[in-house]
Amino acid sequence: MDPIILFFLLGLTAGLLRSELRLPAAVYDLVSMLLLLAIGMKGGVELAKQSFGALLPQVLAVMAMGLLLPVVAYPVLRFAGRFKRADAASIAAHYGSVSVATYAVAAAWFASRQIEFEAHMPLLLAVLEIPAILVGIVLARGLSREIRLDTVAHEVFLGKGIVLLIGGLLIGWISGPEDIAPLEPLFFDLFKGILALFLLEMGLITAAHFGSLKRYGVFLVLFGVGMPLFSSLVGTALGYMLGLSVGGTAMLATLAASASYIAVPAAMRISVPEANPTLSLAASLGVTFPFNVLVGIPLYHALATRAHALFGG
Amino acid sequence: MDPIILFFLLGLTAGLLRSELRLPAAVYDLVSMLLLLAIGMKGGVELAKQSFGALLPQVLAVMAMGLLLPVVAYPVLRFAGRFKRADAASIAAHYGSVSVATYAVAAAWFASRQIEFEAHMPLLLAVLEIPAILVGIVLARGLSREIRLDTVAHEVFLGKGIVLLIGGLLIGWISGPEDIAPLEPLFFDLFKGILALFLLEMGLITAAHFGSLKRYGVFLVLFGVGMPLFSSLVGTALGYMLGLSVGGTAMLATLAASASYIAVPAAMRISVPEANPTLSLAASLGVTFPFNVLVGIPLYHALATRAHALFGG
Amino acid sequence: MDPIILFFLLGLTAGLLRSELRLPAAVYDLVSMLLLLAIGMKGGVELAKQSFGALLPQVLAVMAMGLLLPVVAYPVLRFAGRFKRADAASIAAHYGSVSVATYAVAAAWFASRQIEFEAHMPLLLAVLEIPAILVGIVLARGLSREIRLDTVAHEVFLGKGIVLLIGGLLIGWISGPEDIAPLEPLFFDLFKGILALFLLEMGLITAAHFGSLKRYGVFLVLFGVGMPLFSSLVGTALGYMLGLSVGGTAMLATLAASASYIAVPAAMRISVPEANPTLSLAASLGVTFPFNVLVGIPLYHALATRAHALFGG
Amino acid sequence: MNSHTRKLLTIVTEAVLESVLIKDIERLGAHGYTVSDARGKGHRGVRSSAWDTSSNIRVEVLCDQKTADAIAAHLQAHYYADYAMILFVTDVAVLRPEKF
Amino acid sequence: MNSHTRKLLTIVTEAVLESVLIKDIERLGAHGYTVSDARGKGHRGVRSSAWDTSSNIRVEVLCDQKTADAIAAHLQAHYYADYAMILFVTDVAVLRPEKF
Amino acid sequence: MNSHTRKLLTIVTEAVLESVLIKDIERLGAHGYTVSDARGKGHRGVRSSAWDTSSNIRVEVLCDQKTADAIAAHLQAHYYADYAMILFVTDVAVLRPEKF
Ligand SMILES: Nc1ncnc2c1ncn2[C@@H]1O[C@H](COP(=O)(O)O)[C@@H](O)[C@H]1O
Ligand SMILES: Nc1ncnc2c1ncn2[C@@H]1O[C@H](COP(=O)(O)O)[C@@H](O)[C@H]1O
Ligand SMILES: Nc1ncnc2c1ncn2[C@@H]1O[C@H](COP(=O)(O)O)[C@@H](O)[C@H]1O
Ligand code: NA
Ligand code: NA
Ligand code: NA
Repeated sequence: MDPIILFFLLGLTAGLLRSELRLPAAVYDLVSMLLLLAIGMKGGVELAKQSFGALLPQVLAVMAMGLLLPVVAYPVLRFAGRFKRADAASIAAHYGSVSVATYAVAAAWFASRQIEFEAHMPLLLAVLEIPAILVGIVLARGLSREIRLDTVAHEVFLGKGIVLLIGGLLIGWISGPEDIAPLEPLFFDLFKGILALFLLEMGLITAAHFGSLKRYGVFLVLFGVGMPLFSSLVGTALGYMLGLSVGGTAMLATLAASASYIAVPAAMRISVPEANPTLSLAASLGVTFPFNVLVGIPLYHALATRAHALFGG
Repeated sequence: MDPIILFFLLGLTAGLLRSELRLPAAVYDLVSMLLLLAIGMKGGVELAKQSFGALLPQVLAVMAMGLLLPVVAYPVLRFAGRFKRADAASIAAHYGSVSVATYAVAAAWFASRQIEFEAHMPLLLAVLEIPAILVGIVLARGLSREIRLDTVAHEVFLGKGIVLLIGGLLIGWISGPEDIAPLEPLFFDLFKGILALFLLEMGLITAAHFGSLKRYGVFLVLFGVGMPLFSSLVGTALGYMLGLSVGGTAMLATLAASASYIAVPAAMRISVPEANPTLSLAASLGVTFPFNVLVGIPLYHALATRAHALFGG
Repeated sequence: MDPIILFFLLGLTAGLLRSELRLPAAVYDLVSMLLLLAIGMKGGVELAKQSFGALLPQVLAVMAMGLLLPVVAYPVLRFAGRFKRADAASIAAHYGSVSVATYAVAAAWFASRQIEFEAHMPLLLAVLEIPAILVGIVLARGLSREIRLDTVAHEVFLGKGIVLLIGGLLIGWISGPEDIAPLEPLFFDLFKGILALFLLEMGLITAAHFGSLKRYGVFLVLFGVGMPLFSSLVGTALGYMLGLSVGGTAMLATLAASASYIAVPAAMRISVPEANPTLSLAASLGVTFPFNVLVGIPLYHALATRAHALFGG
Repeated sequence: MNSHTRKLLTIVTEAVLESVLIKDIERLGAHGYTVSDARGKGHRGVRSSAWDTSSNIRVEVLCDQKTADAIAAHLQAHYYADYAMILFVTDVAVLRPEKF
Repeated sequence: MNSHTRKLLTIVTEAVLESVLIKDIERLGAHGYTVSDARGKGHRGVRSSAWDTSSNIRVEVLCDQKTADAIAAHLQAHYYADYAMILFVTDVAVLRPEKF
Repeated sequence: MNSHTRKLLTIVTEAVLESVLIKDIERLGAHGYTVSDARGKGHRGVRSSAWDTSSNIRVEVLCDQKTADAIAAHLQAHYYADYAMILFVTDVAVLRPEKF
């Protein structure tokens, strides 16, 4: 099994056993900054080789997916799950957006199996972060004027995650491979080790959210597994239609299946405060993240392979 | 002289000169986490190659040593040193356990001299951390019921150090060399640099404990030098009897001679609160750690070489 | 453009847009510690190859420059700028001292262009940090007795920056190239990546000081650009007279042109408290640092090239 | 020491509120504030400082009775329902009353 | 602001006690607590926050008189002898007395 | 709880002052102090804890009236003019008056 997964399990176990083990907040920040910048730069370097025009259709299609998924999730949560409007909207937003950690784990999983995927995926990752947030707010508030758009926009576009991811993309794009080379020892060579540390902390955090799961019961667990499965189908279909490679399709499916636990919670807390944050985090961190990391990624890859085999690609 | 020792001396000097230099707590945590995980993983990767059964006798013998050493130290402290029962017990526990930093310095010292030692030493390191703590508690409390075993066990087995060391061992053991490879840039290539940072902070901390030494006088200094010398003899003898290589014998002697300053102090503070923590830390950090790092390690290696030469090995 | 400059611009933009992006204090400390140690060690390793005697004249000449520059800056600030005596003295001290970040950026810029410069530059960097501070204090206080020399000396010689820089120099000098090798992965291979992180934070800090610029108006901006230009001429002349290479001359010009924002502010705050720290930081961080990094360094190199071409060298 | 009494308003709440809260506090007439990081537990459960959305801040505002009341009322109206937040007021003596 | 007075119990002690202390505090009837990191000096010498066994925490408990007394008595009985610890109580005004 | 009142002197000021301030406080008769990191805003503008020269500390001194007055007077005389600093005093109840 990939050692980074073992790091996640180590953190999970330590957390469940109530060990004092904990990554200091500053270290967690450093580690996530390095991941975001590295992912962005890797993608940016590749973008340098492509024409932005060619990517536009993909960007728009993926954006549309980001708008669609929460709209699908919402009624399920509201009526099947009997959640309050704000809670349903907030959870839906989490699942319409993406998890950078899940992307990183998938990238590592693909790399260790020499599975190629389109190099501009980090761009799609960045693109997917935001639309779902706006949908979530509208679902909770309606299209009323009272939405403090300025605060929302600030939260969304200037949040740490987006700034570092986009910033990394631009830096990689402007610099190109040669100039980036001297930064590789820190950002690329250490990548997997840093990801391991990050997953150790993710395990600890996940353990902390298992508790709240008990309280919110079985529906949340079912949703936390069912929604990513559904989303991965959408992602696979879209990836296929966009003519992505098998790896690219699998990665898009993974992005679709992943649920946010940084950008969206922060934005929702400000824009839809009446939504209970422990609900959405219990689902995305307590169920969906471990499911995707332990089971989902290989599954989505199999799915993509099957799709390309069936319809020929 | 090895630069990592110079880092220790730099920290020591800066500390004694009351410089503002200080590693932020978060950085100290990160650095020690990386060391513990790296040592564990290195050992685990090697364990993968061996049968656990073959190691069991060594594990048990070393555990016995961990139980014995504090029992020897206690009367010396209690009667020759005239320490209160709790203090004698607590200091004894520190010297029965081990110092990971001392192990790391020894490993670096051996490596730079191409001295081979058994690859499963990190396992023995982990094994040695705990028994002395239990002995210390019993020495202080007797075998009374009032010992809150649950708290003690939690403190001991789920303390940060043990979890990371054992966790690293398991991760290395399960993954094996190939899978660990991508993590090497962070955990193995940077190891010595990170150890240097750690020793810089150790120097600062040591300096802070010199002060209390004055107060507790000469006996503590004598004990802080005499005890490791005695323990190293026990370690050498045991290593020889267990059929370890010269390097392995020297490393076991070093482990025996090293005194804990993380796991044990934390556990004693909770389990034997009436023991004065500054006493034990003054001895283990103010005397024994610098002695081992500056003088002890080469000495113990010479000792092991001599032993193997004398009795043939 | 060099990616590290892009990191600076990313930080600057994020800061001006009021993004939440921020390096945790502990991470900033770690990053700056690594830079100081690495610069020191790199220089120390080279010093090992040279006789200290040969360097003495250079050290003294550079020290003299560090004493001269603030004396030149003071009257300009006091009379042309109409600053209070304490403020003029404090700002002058900032510009007589040096900025390690500027040195690091220049070193990277030179390296990427295969421009050689004398390897003992870090020594001159260390030498330049201090004299200006003493001059600044005297300019503000006169040679009165009331100066708490002990506190000042402590602030100046035991400040974090100096201890790490000198410490690194000594460690590199004592160890020499072979022994340092195992530390290279952390201190040298990661150097540029770590510098990138540092510049990201520098951008954020610079943005924070733009605000105060508005308040203190145009003179500060003019001084923040004019003073480094003048200092670079002095540095170039001195470099040429000391027989430094073109690269060395350019580097000395850069050192002369750079303004301190760590050692001096801290020392001034204690020794010349009535000086307003936002004034001097607005100039050195808000104007001079970005100017040197974006425009100055290439300019100073052109200057040095021209000088050597004109007078032959 | 001839001192004057003022109110020290202490708020413990979610870290995500920091920027919004500070805007409110200044708008309501406070001349300053002090913020430090904290963790804790209350009716909304454990909030450990490791993880940003679940970490707390401790905000102190030294001000006169009127401002303290205004801020307290505002917070009660806008944040109590949806955020982990507590608030308490202490009488303190200060040297420069005009400053607060 | 129609407020009610409660007690704010502040404890400064060794970081190693955090988990134990919190258990005690809740068992003795407090509805919550706030913890922040600190360093300092007292009869047991300097405690600088860099190093875990020598770092301090600052614990605040907002509660009624009875609970405050109970906690204070408990801490005095169980920890004063062996641990670096101080404790002081302040009268504070709160808006929702039922909460504490 | 048979308690005694003492003064809690709280100082929020620039981090660079920490070592100097502590020397003064002890010289003026305090038996201890507690320091924690903080950020904030006042008449001298925003002080965010990220950056050392612009970060704040929060110092608490538990002592008797006389010491509190002495420290307050000393700080006002030596630091108010040049440093970002506020200071306030609270009445608190302690168990071991002899300790402070
Ligand atoms: N009784 C209390 N004493 C001290 N701090 C409290 C208390 N209740 C709540 N808090 C703090 O206020 C935060 C929010 O409280 P709550 O809204 O009750 O969840 C908690 O996370 C604690 O840090
Ligand atoms: N007089 C005091 N004022 C403020 N804090 C104090 C005082 N005495 C002790 N402390 C704090 O309480 C901790 C434990 O105190 P002690 O038990 O006296 O060592 C110290 O490390 C300080 O942080
Ligand atoms: N009214 C206030 N309430 C709470 N804290 C304050 C207040 N005024 C100032 N401070 C704190 O004291 C520090 C110095 O204040 P000043 O000297 O006014 O700049 C600020 O950075 C704040 O942290
Ligand atoms: Na998704
Ligand atoms: Na030992
Ligand atoms: Na200069």
